[in-house]
Amino acid sequence: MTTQSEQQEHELHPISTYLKIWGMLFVLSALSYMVDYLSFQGYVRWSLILIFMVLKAGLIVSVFMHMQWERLALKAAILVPPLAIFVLVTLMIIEANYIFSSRVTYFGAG
Amino acid sequence: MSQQTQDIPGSKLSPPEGWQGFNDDWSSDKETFKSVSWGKAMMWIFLLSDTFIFGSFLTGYMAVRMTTTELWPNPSEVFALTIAGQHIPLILIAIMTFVLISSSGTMAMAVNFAYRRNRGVCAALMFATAFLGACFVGMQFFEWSKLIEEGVRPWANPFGAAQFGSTFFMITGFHGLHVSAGVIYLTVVAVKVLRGDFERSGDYQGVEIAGLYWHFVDLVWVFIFAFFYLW
Amino acid sequence: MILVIVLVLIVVGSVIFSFTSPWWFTPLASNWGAIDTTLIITFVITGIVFAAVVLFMAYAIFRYRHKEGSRADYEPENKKLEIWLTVLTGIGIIAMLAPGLIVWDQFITVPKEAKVVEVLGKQWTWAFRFPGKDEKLGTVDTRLINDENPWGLIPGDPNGQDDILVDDSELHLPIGKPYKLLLRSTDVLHDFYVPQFRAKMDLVPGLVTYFWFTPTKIGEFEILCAELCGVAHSEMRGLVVIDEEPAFQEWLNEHPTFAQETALNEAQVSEVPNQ
Amino acid sequence: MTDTVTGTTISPTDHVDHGPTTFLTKYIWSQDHKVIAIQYAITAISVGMVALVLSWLMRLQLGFPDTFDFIDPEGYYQYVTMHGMIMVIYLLTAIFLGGFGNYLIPLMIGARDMVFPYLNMLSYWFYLVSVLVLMSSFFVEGGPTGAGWTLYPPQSILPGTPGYEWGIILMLVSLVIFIVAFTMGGLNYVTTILQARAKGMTLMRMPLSVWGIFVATIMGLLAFPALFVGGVMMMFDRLLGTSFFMPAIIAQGEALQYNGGSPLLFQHLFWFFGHPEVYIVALPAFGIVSDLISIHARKNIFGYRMMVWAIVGIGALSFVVWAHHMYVSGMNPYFGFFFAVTTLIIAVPTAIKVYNWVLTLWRGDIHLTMPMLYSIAFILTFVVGGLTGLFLGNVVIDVPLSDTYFVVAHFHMVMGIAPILVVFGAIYHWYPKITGRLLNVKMGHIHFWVTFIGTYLMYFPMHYLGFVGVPRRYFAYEDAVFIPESAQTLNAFITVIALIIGAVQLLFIFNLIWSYYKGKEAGPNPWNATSLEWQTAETPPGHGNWGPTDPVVYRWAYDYSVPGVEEDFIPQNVPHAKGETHQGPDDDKGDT
Ligand code: HEA
Ligand code: HEA
Ligand code: CUA
Ligand SMILES: [Cu+2]
Repeated sequence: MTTQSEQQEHELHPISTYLKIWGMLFVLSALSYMVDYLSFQGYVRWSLILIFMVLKAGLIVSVFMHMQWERLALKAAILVPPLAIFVLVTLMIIEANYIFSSRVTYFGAG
Repeated sequence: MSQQTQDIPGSKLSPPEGWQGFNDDWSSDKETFKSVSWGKAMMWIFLLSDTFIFGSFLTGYMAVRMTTTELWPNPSEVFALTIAGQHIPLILIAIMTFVLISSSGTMAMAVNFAYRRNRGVCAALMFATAFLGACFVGMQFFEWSKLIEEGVRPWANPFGAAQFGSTFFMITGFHGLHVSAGVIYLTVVAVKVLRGDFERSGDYQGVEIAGLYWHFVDLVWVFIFAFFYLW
Repeated sequence: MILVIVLVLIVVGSVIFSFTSPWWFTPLASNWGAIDTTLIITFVITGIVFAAVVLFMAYAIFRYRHKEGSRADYEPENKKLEIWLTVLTGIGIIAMLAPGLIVWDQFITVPKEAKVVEVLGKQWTWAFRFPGKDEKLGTVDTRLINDENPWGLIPGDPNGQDDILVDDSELHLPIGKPYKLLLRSTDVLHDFYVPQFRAKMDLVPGLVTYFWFTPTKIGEFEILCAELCGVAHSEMRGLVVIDEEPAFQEWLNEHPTFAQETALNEAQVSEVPNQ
Repeated sequence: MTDTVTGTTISPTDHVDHGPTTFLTKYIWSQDHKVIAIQYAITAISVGMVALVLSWLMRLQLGFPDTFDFIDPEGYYQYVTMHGMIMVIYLLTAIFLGGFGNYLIPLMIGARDMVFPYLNMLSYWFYLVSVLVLMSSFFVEGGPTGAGWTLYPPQSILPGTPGYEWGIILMLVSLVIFIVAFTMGGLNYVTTILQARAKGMTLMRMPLSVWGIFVATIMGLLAFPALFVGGVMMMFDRLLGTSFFMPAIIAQGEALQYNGGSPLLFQHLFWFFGHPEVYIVALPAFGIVSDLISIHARKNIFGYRMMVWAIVGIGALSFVVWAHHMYVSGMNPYFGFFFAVTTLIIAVPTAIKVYNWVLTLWRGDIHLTMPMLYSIAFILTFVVGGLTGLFLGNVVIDVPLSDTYFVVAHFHMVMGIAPILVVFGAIYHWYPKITGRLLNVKMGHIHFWVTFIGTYLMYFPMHYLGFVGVPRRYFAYEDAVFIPESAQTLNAFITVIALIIGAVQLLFIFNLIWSYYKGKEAGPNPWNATSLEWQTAETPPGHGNWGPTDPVVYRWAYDYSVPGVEEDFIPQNVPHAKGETHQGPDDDKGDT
């Protein structure tokens, strides 16, 4: 079903590609650790965490998992459905804030 | 065969890329994901499903953390270690992160060597990956014991909101199970590589599929690290 | 053929049944007539669609049932027709949804002058709490609940001292005044439902939910629990009594405030000889 | 018929692979998708009969309260819960995906089997274990859980609810096993459809049955994780004392150790799974009924492309409507706007499907065979159920109707009977392919008319109980003053009908067995259908389905009554004749 030559075309990147990505992941991990070590707080902290997280995840998925070299058909099939989770997360953030404020108002907590 | 071929776009034999390719692939017969083996296609779909599992776990964690009115313990403090008199925040988790990332690196190269048909190096790299994975599980075991010793339980902990312990054990436990399963899986595949099983079938996608799983486990850790340990 | 007759009979029967049904809404006793109106709009639109689709289908079966030598048409698609039908459906949907959303906006927007009363559900009874003179309910904590303090009021909260406590599953409200019901549960989910008011809302432990309404009829109305809460779920009933204002005030004054209750409890405790 | 089969040279005796030979490997540890399908179906129907009996017990109590002493409130709630859960998950989901999915996917797309037969076999055995675990809960201390099929905490794990001791644990364990089984099967179905189609079989040439099952399976793979996670968290709450869903609680005077959790979180997770789930049992029915209508009206399905996009659209949209089950749950009230809009938008693609079914009948050549009768009954009941769904989806109308018998009537129309009718129709349709014999039509007619008219008489008036305000999940309500006496008469009437309908199901089962031995011989293609499963070399198809050569596909699955062609159908594996002018939607592609 799969011709070997097609495969080669995709898989034979020089080892240095991987070493480079590996290095970048190391640096990014170190940076995200630094966010905590240097005790950034508030929005700076959260945005830094998110930025480093997204970069790391992107590198792993696109290079290590070879998503970058896949055809668009597969990319779309795998990357579009998780949008449903974003809807869930967004609404759960709103919901959690609502419940929290109700608790603070009526339960004298917080 | 040579590396340069990858850069030549749109040669006669290869199907069109981009949206044109997208359309062609989805409206073609036989297979939708061109030159993707059954096993690899299935692994991708499984990982998509697994994404929803971890997505739900993390959403649940987020929701309980945001709704509870109790103080949420500061993970930076909880996971600090005192090494040689030095109090270092989150150091164990940082080391675990580096270990897991290294294992991803070795795994990626193992896949590469598999396609180069270099069985020895490939198997060695896979064993290294499995070993790093085992180290990760070992450190997790250490982390769990330490927290349990300090009185953290799924139902309560001395630092604050009870849900801290609950989500911690649940999420890292679930991820740990994935890592452990991965270690076994990788070992089995590595032995097959050594035995030359893939040589006979002429198809090394088995290594790549195992790699997909392993990178996914690493990927999940990236999210856990960001949302649970750093947030 | 039988099938065609049956389909037509089902449509005709369903329509007749809808007009003659002995089972219909209980007479309205709150301001939520708008809910009934939206429901009727939806009922009419969906009723027409139902009759149209089924009658069309019946006619098609009648007209194109298999006969010797008959042969079907070949028509893979008809863009124009499909677009028309989609647009029509869209209009039907909007006609139902728009009034629905407007009324929902009213339903969740509590008028400023609304008074509050707390509904407390527990397996399997109802209790109520009025805010007293300061018009403010005191804060609560489920963990403080015990026999002396069944509401779990926080003793130090001054707002709670004059709260009036009603512990007998019967709630009185004055006619014509908007009330915001704050719903709270100490154990499991319940649901405060009075069919004549058309409104209902779940009681959720660990959260205070609400809805509002204005009673418009004097009388007694049954409260049903409408969320499964264990074996006695169907027996978890209460009563809402809508009074004229004076009668309501009189009833309200019969009930003790939290401060009085605490004092009473303390008195009782000191009467009991030391162990 | 076989002379129209082209592109292949078939001699039934000449197999590539003779397949397993011993009884055990052939029928028990079988990896053949057709055998696994039958195993799934038989198990599902058996467990469905349990749920049916439970529904009689419920109806006996509701119709004749105080008459049957052996039904106490505990028992009643246990019956309701098990009835709902079994019907939705262990019967319908299993029979549509595990049963029809397994049987039809490889045959309809021209594959020799699922891509991973061994995993497929495991899927069935896990399913069987999950059923056994569920059944075992009838025999443990405290009995099965009585928390409602929605399993809402806190009550599901607290005293006061039957089965809080063991029943709920076994329920959760069983669900987790079911999810594992479903995942193994589902990965197989999706991968097979995507990667193992026959030459010439483009996605846009697949019969709609495959489309319905395909999208439903994807939805399952993405929705079951939420139930899995909710289940695991609830198990922790119950067994370890964590507080995911448990706030501070005083249960029957006793303070519990829980604190700070959120019951609404479970409801969101449950319905994030639960709403897609109701479409998981609806979409395969949509797909199958499209094929039945087209085949038995001898006409192409109207608007095939729209039908496909409607299925995909419904599937995608159903992930953003879940909280329409929670309008009165006390969630953030502003969610009402969002979810009412998304919910009613789903009505548009669904409406398109209804129109296209009816328009397929228009100018058709309608044979009122058993499958056709069931399909028409499906359209009617589905339209009623779908339209009542619009009441509930329109947020403010849901306020008085939620948790009343209106909801019960809605979902029995749309799920309790419409897809079940499709199951019946589909069994009549494919039974000849599975066994080589036709089902008896006389028995069929009795079964059909009683089931169809009976269920309509049962569920249509039930809506009006909901208008009165009769709440669901009530063990008894005679003493409620606002409910008129006559409601009790209606309930008794419903009960009697339910019992009659139930009895008639036995006739159907008898028919299944009787026809296996005595039914009329069917031949390879009794309905003159075009799709590939009817073009197999043998009936029933042998191991590997196609004999020595794979089928090749040249056209869509709906070339019925093509003008200028003698026969009123052209199978998918027949190449285009010279000068053939009429073309299906995807006829310019793929056939090289
Ligand atoms: C197969 C299962 C199935 C299907 C397909 C549906 C379809 C729909 N359902 Fe249903 N539903 C259930 C199964 C299903 N439901 C179950 C099991 C429950 C109860 C769970 C529980 O609490 O135990 C439930 C409960 C339920 C509720 C919650 C009620 C409550 O608890 O308070 C709501 C609310 O929005 C709802 C809405 C809808 C809507 C809008 C549709 C729509 O998809 C319907 C769309 C179809 C049509 C609209 C008909 C065809 C269209 C036309 C003929 C065109 C003409 C139309 C116009 C011009 C408007 N359903
Ligand atoms: C597919 C789903 C399905 C089906 C088929 C049914 C079928 C029936 N249901 Fe049920 N029901 C539910 C899903 C279903 N139900 C759910 C989800 C609930 C909610 C539970 C809860 O509240 O937690 C519920 C609740 C429910 C109640 C409400 C209880 C309450 O709230 O107190 C009642 C009351 O009358 C009832 C009655 C019946 C009856 C009389 C039948 C039938 O007897 C009608 C006649 C049946 C048929 C015509 C088909 C029978 C066929 C089979 C069972 C399988 C055999 C298959 C083959 C042979 C192929 N059901
Ligand atoms: Cu309280 Cu039901
Ligand atoms: Cu729904």
